[in-house]
Amino acid sequence: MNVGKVNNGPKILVFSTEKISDPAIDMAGLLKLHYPPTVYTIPVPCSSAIKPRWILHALEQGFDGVFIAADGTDCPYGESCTEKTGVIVGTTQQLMREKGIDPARLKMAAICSVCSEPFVKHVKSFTEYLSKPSN
Amino acid sequence: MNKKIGVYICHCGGNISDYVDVEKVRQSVEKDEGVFLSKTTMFACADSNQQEMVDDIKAQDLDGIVVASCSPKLHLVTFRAVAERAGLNKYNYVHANIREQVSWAHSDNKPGATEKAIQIVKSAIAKARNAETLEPVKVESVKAVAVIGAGVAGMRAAIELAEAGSEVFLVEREFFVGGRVSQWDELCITPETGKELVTRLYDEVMKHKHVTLFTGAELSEQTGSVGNFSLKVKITPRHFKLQCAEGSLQKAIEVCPVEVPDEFNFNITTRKAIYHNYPSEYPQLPAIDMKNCTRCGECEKVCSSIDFSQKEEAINLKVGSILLATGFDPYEPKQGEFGYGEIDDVVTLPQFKRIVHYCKDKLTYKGKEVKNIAYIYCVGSRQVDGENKYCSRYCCTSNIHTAITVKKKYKNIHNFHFNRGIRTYGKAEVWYEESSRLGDIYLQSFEHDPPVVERREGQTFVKIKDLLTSNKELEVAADLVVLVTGMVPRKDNSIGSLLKIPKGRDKFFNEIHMKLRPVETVIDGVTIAGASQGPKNIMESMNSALAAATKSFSLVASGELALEPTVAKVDRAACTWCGKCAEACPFNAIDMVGGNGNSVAHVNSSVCKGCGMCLPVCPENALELIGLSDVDMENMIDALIPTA
Amino acid sequence: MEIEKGKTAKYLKEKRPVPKEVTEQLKSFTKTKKAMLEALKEEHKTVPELAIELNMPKDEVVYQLMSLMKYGLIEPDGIDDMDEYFYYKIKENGKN
Amino acid sequence: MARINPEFTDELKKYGAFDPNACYNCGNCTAVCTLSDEDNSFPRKMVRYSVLGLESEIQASLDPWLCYYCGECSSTCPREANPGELMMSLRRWLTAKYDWTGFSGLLYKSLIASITGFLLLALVVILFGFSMEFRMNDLLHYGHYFEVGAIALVASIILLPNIVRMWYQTVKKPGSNAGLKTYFKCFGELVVHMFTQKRALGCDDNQLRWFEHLVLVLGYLSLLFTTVFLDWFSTGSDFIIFLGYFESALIFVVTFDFVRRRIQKDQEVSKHSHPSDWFFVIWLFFMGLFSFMVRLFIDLNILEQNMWLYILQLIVLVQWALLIVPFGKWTHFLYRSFAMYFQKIKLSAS
Amino acid sequence: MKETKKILEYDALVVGGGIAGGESALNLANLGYKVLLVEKDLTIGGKMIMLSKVFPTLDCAACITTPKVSEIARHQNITIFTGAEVKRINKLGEHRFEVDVLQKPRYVNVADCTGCQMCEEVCPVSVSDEYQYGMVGRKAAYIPFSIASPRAAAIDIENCTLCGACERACPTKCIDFTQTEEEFLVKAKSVVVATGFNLFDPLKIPRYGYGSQKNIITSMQMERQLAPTRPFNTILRPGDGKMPDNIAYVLCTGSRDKSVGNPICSQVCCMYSIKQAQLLMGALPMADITIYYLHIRAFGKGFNEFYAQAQDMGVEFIKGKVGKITEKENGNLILRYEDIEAGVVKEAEHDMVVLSVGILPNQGISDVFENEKLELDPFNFVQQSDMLASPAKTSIEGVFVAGTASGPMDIPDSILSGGAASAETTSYLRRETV
Repeated sequence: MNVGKVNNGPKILVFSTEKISDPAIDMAGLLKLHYPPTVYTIPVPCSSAIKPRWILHALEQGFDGVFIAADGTDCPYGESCTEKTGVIVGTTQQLMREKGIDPARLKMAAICSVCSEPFVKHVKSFTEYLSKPSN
Repeated sequence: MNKKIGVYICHCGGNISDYVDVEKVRQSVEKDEGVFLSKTTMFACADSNQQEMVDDIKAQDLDGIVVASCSPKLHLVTFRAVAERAGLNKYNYVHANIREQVSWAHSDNKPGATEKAIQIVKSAIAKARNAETLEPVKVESVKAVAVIGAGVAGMRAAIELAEAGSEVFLVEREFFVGGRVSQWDELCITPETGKELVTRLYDEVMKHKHVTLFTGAELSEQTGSVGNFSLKVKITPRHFKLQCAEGSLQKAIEVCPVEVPDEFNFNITTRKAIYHNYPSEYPQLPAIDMKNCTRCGECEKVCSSIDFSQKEEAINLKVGSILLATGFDPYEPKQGEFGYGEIDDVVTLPQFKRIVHYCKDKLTYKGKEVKNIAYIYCVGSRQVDGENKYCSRYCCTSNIHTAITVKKKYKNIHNFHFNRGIRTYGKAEVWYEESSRLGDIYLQSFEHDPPVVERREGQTFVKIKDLLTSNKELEVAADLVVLVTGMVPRKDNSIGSLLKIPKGRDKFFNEIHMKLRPVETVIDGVTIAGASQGPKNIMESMNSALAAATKSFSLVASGELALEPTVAKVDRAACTWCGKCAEACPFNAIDMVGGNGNSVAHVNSSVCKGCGMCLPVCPENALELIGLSDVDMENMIDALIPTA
Repeated sequence: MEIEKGKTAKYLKEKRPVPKEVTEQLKSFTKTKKAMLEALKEEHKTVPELAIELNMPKDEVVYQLMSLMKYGLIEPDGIDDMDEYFYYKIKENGKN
Repeated sequence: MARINPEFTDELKKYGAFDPNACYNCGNCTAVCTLSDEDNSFPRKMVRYSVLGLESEIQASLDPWLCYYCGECSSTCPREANPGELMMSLRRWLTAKYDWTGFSGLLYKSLIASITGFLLLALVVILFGFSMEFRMNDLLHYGHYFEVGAIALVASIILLPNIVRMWYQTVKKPGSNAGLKTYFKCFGELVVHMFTQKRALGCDDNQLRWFEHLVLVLGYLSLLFTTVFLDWFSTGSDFIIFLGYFESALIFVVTFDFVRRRIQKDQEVSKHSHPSDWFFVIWLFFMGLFSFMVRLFIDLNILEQNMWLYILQLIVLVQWALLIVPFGKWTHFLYRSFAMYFQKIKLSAS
Repeated sequence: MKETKKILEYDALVVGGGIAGGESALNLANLGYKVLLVEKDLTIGGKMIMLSKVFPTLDCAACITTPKVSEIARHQNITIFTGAEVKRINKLGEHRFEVDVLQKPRYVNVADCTGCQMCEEVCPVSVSDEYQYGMVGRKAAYIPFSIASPRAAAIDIENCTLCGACERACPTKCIDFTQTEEEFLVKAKSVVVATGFNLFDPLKIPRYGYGSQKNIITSMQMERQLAPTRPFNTILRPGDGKMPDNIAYVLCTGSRDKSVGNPICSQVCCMYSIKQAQLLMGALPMADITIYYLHIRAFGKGFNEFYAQAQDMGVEFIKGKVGKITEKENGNLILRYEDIEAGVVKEAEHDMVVLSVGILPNQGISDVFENEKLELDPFNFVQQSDMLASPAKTSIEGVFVAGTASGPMDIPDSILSGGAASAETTSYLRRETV
């Protein structure tokens, strides 16, 4: 992998949501809860706005995993959010299988606005999973 | 078009530069496509640096700006304003978060953090390269505010809003106003009683013709958004036409066969299904509690004002902003917590205040005279094992004040305070001193070694290992044990969930930023006040109510609001109208236009909130969010991948 | 009365003579500054070393040294073996 | 398990305590006290025990006697709880507790009882003088016998049993198992402290006060010795006569200064005066003054014409010997020295 | 040759440009009222702009203050006088206040100053820098500090030798020694008092030895040492420049102490000390920090959790008030205290001591009110006349109080109180038009 770079762990792209999970990720920083620096975040308004093609693009361009930090029931845009995000994940994983990508490289979990610790736990265990030689 | 982008990397006075090599970041991005100038700065947000940016934009004719600093929640608006001052469209500004999500999150790994910062800045530059000039969406704002909760904070906010010139709907769930404060006698800062304060505020509220008060009213539905909320309020009837004459009301209460625990007195007494909490209560119209009424009809016979034909009503309100002042609940100790519910002599502080209210010359409880009172502090607060880690702020002062009152009101009272370090902050320290001088005894326990309440030989004892007496075991024979209970969020969080107000770690409503935006929530247009936000005393609640009123008013004052232009956009050429997007939209912002086989979707941009739920459902990929297009997203993702 | 821009100090000096303490203070600062820069000319030194050399109380050395550092004449140059005291030296390209 | 007694401070207030309840247990008083150390940290602990009413803990403690009341703790107390005065009151309270007769407590708590006691004794002396028809030689003679007798009686019937009681409360009962050898080994401590009060030197800025006290103690003890054993009023030795003049002069000069300070209240230590403090200094002053004058009158040979002076001297002496010495502040001097002794024993044994 | 007073008219006069006054001014200005903000210092931002980071979120104080400050500075409805004093306030009737404001000469034309610091460089004078609480010097021609607003030079005329070097060096010729005091007559419809607080002077407790024992500093001095615009560029003992590795905090210095005349709790010292301890642990990872306290007043939102966090980080908390501090030969300090938990008097050696000084009232403001009395409370803070229902009201109708002028409080409370004052002012101003 990227020679000459210090961060050699698996690269994870996190889709966070501007009002709910991104503040939680900010707070993880505030509380100095450390997690691997190979985790990158792109905030979107709502997790049910993520297009499968974005996820596929990220995986194809070199990300080892994609993590959707979903709003869960706290979503300010409506309670259908979790369900809709679930559908997106399902659809994308189907597409991944078709392309021969391990569907476990896409993960989703609900991260509430104070779920800093769960977030860190999720990305750490995801990193561990992606670091296994078989992946 | 080749953009000229300016990149500023902030040291944040060490917050970033201690863990990220900012100079290296600058060097790594200065050659990126479009980057015309790149600088590091001690405080990007300082006035002089802002001015420097403005000068740069003007002098160098920049058409894109990237600032890599703290979270956009803090300063996105600040730098957008900088862009605007320099004559640059504010949507050509892109914010990179390299503090909360880089320097702080990876303070254990400077090279790693530096590398991540480089990629994040590159990604932001990629976005800036493609950024479009956009205009905010203007919407009308209704010059009315709904204040939820008519406790002292809600009433005070309502008065302020009305005086400022807004229409106010004051919505109270209970049949009576005043909330918790009406339950207290003498308040601690001034000699005024809770009832007097409530009366004073109520009179003031009723003087304003622009305030409409609804009691027995509950918010049941909410649609719309800032500037234009539609609220549905369900109003439970009181089943009284008019105030009945004092005599016949008294009779009606007497004949009512139902007896239920009186929540106003924290269940130490009972009340009938016809009730008012105290004689001069506002509104001065009793109510029938239909949950417990057996409809026996006895009361109708003695009081003509009773009207069982009243029906539940639902009314619709249009407001520009919502102010929440829904208050708190006192902590309810668990069964057996310091003997609560198991030993008769154990009550909570709110119950104790009601007991004191009812005892005139002699303090008695359950028929027994009370002389030695043990107060156990931090019940439900600062829990070592439990969930409530926070300090409830008001209880030390409130309890000490109560103890002083009791000592002065009755003879031969001995107060014993079993505390964990008294927190009478500020001027409240004088109460602590006064109580000490009056002979109150303070005993302090270790964090992990709380006092123990036990009953033996017909007497209740409180035992403690006293930190102030070198850990000596001491014991008090108490006639009454008062659990100084803290504040917890309202059990019933229906309003919180209805409006989607996020909660903090303490489960109270959370503000956006404690210092920058202390009364606003992430839900635009909804402000919070009083103890719904966290434990506060009355004065602090008033301050927050007034501050929230100012904020809410500023949203409705001008009658117009500018909203983010980040809304969905339809590629008409690609759309084949299948209707899936309209189905997915939670705001009904999408409808069909055209016809005859040429139907396409259309987004009503003043209704669209820009959530993007419609995006992934489109089989033709004909929808995009303005400012977050496929190209934007792919550029950003590509830039996050290091290119060796 | 027209006063030329850039030469107004003289005007005020006539109206308001400079108190003696102020000029004395300036003299003493200039002297200390000179001595301190002289002491650091050859090699870097710590505060206790400077205090001995200049025969000055240590707290006075800290104050003056830090002032000179603020004015851009001096910079730190590593820390001693015990990790206790910084060495200070004359700043290269210092505005001296 | 100790039971709290919130009414104890009310009892203590009768002995002069001010506002120990105001204490919020910051420990400032203990930290500023130069006499306080790791083995005996006071006065905060005593304040705490007083507030809680833990009487047996207070009775078992020697701390109140280890304090020489410089007043630093009171003047720097953030709550103005006056720990220094509390220690003083505890000394009075302890004196009452040690005293098996119960008179100490009565006299401390009641000013009327004290005055009645003084008056009664004065009356007895006058009646006695009357019965002697105010014959000078007889009076001098019996006066001298009285002195010797009173010292012996007070010491053996009251002071000694009280010291034993103190020993029992503070050494024996708390469980010290010091052997006889320790008692002998530490005995020097008692003598040194009794005659020098050197511990008071540990108080801040207090050299003058300590010196005055030293002068007073030495002056008082030697005057006692001079009058009782050298029979000053009847001696012919010029040296002894001069010695007596000198000693009594010292006493009334120093005590005059003490009284002045208590009136002016310029120092923390002299701000609060209990009646027993007044009695103590005033009677000392009188003793010095009247002894001086009696001998002067003898030397001038005018005592016989001024018999009232000797009666006055005798009244003061009797009141002093029968009230102040066994039950009043004089005992502090004794208990303090023994406290130091017992303290040393306890430390050596542990 | 005295000029006639210039007359200015405003809806509201805000006295004091700290965060509370700033918040009030900003709210009023946003509602369209014309506001005059008078600040006696050379910069607005009050004490907060001088701080390092703020509890319990550890945001940097500057990051929160500076954008507010620049918003205030740029607002078209706000006029700011820095280096100016309110001399007299006279209430002529409802909505009619007459105020004398004295603008002291800065000897620099602020509009033309670019903040280039050339004058500072050439100025030969070095005097104690009050913005660094005396820990280093500054020039007589100086910019208060890098994030000051306005970021413009000023001449300290008391210490200036009038050598003229600054004038010659100034590229924009903005230095002007002909400036004189200027008096303004301000007609205002309402007044907001936001005069803030003073810090307790530890010289009043001689047994602590502050002043003579050089390695004892105040918490504000430590705040400066920790701030980004810090004087030493690292944490050092001012006594000899050594890096400290064992720092003690003495809480309740000048608070809750009747022997120094301040019986109340200052409300912020516990938390700022805990915050500084956390920051020091970051800056000096090997250092031991001990906090001597009476009661930890961690009462606000997130405070108790912040306190627990400090305990987890290894900050040592000892219950006991420090009685006296003595200096050793090597500059280390011996603290004598009673360890309350053990009930034993102890002595501990530390190489640096921080006195967590309390908040005292800034009393002067009541004297400028001429014909109506601005009442003070028993502790000499501005009396709130209706504490429960209208906390911003004072004894004078139309005069409101914001922030620490009415008592000790932390930053969130000051901001809320600033909001409350502006709300009350708005209602008062509307009453005139109705």
